Amino acid sequence: MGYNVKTDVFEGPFDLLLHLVSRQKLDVNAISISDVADQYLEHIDRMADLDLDVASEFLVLAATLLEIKASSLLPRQEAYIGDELDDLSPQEARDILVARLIAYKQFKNAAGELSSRMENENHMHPRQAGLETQFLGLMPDYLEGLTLHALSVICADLEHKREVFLLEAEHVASMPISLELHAESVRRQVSHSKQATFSELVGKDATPEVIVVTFLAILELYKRGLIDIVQDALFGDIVVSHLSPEDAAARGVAEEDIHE
Amino acid sequence: MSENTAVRGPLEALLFVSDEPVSAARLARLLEATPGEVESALAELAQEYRDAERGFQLREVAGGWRLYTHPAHHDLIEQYVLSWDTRRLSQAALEALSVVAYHQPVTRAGVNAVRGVNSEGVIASLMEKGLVREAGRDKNQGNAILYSTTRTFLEKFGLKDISDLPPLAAFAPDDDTERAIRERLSSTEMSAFEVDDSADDDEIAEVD
Amino acid sequence: MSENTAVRGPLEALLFVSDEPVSAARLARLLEATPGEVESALAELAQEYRDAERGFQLREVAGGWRLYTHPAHHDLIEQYVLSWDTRRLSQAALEALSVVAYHQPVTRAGVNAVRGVNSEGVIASLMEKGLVREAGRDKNQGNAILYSTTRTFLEKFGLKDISDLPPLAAFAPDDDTERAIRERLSSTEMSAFEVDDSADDDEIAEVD
Repeated sequence: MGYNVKTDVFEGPFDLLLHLVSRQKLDVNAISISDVADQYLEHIDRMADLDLDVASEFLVLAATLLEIKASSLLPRQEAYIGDELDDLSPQEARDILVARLIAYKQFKNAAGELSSRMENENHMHPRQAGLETQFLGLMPDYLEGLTLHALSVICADLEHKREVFLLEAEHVASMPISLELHAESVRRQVSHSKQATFSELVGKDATPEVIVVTFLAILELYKRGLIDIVQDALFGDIVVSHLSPEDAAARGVAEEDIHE
Repeated sequence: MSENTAVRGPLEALLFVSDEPVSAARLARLLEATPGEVESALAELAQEYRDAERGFQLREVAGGWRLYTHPAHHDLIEQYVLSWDTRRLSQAALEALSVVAYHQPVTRAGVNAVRGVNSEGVIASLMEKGLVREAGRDKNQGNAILYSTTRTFLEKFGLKDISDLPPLAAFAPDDDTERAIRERLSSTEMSAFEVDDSADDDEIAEVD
Repeated sequence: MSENTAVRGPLEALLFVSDEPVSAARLARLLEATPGEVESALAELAQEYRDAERGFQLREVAGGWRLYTHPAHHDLIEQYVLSWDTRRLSQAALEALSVVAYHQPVTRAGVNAVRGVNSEGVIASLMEKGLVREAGRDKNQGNAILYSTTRTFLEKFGLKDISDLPPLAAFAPDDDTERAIRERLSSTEMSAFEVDDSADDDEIAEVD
């Protein structure tokens, strides 16, 4: 793919470091690490408007570089190296950094290969013309068990170029699509409005199927710790409310059950 | 082989991705050849497939040329189609149906654009099931056919009319998407979906 | 022509109506032939299309066989079909995807470690695109979610299966690049010889 990125956009600290490291020729007697560390800091400086999360990832590496630089200027001194390279001598930190940078470069190369593969693949168009009229009648009844809300979820996802991707996910494979989709539709409605009653969720004139599938969806979401339910009176309307992950944790739902 | 060899490959490729009959004139324009050359290459190709007893054939039907499976394999294909994964099929059909429902009237290109894949076969099957119907032509898009949902669709889902569909924004996967969908649905520049309303009214009677 | 001729027609007809790769085993069941016979007929068919310079080709992709147009006609087809699937992956997405592809199943932390950057958003977007999926939990790492590539991934990248990925070793940085990395990060006393420019060009082309 023949485009060049003009601005200094780097995919991460390794990407930037790799760029700096391979950009310049080595001069005889150059103090490499020192130069690289300085240039790295300069770049971070220019990335002033980066958000904090991203910047912090670059800063961890900057700290490491500075330690290595310092130790190269002041030999024999045991220096403290922050974060994940904690408790390592500058020499060890350097070795690890070199190894990680080489590994990163390897995957960057692999990514390049994947990219050109995808490009090649885009030049071949698979047969997908669809069935001839004579075979159309063989198509199954795909409306079976489908609710209107499920249809809305499908369209909303397509709008956002999300592929509704349920078939290959092993953990939902045993579940009929309509329930999974319906659970998702209830989750979204509740997360949108923060709270909804059962009767609001099923709507007017709901068929028994819709009532049952909505009820099952609510139980499922409750089990997954995504909603909370309250029913004040016997046969009263069930109030379903949105539960943030923090709320869920506070309620004691085990971390691994969330989003499963 | 004949002087048609040079056109043959490109011609086959075009027919291969076509899901409707294509006229020789249109093929000729695409290939920058004369309709005569294309006609003769098409006839030769059809003959070639027959001679080699291929599993498919090239036929001239109303309006143009299209590749079809050979009728000899009808039963086999029927058996094959019945063995298809219903859920995968349903997924494709439901996607197309949901796009038609929310964006109607919409051209096939519009449905393709939202789904990211060719939707011809799926739309045909939705029509076959009486859920989707043709609803006029889009003059701004080379008279492409517009599709809408039918009364059967409304009945199946207990809707009074299309405005009764739940607002899409309430089903957005996250807040950003919700905003995006709102903007897109309220925007007037949805060229792919834009049409005059006249198609809407005269239709219901026609189909059901 | 060979003893495969009898299977050839039906095989072509089945491939012709398929809109996903079909395994030889499945084709064999439908044709009441052995998978071996079908495999050999498929390979022969693919060769036949190549030899005759057909506009389409038969390829083995994602665990099955599927008909595709020949890449030589890409521009023509793009001009003909509304090109709807032009979504390209970002550099970040490609990096994360290659880590998942080569290390699968792998946790998010595993991807982060290679890239040196938080990959949560990128992985989420790869999942939305259907290229990556959850594939269980790593009990040794606090039940962290494990990620794998999907069948869609194989299809989009034209791979038969995961073992069809080029070996990772082939992508090890060349000696010059590796030397440059070592030396630039070393302290003063390190070697004093010059690194030639080739490593340079390698990088600059990609990054700048």
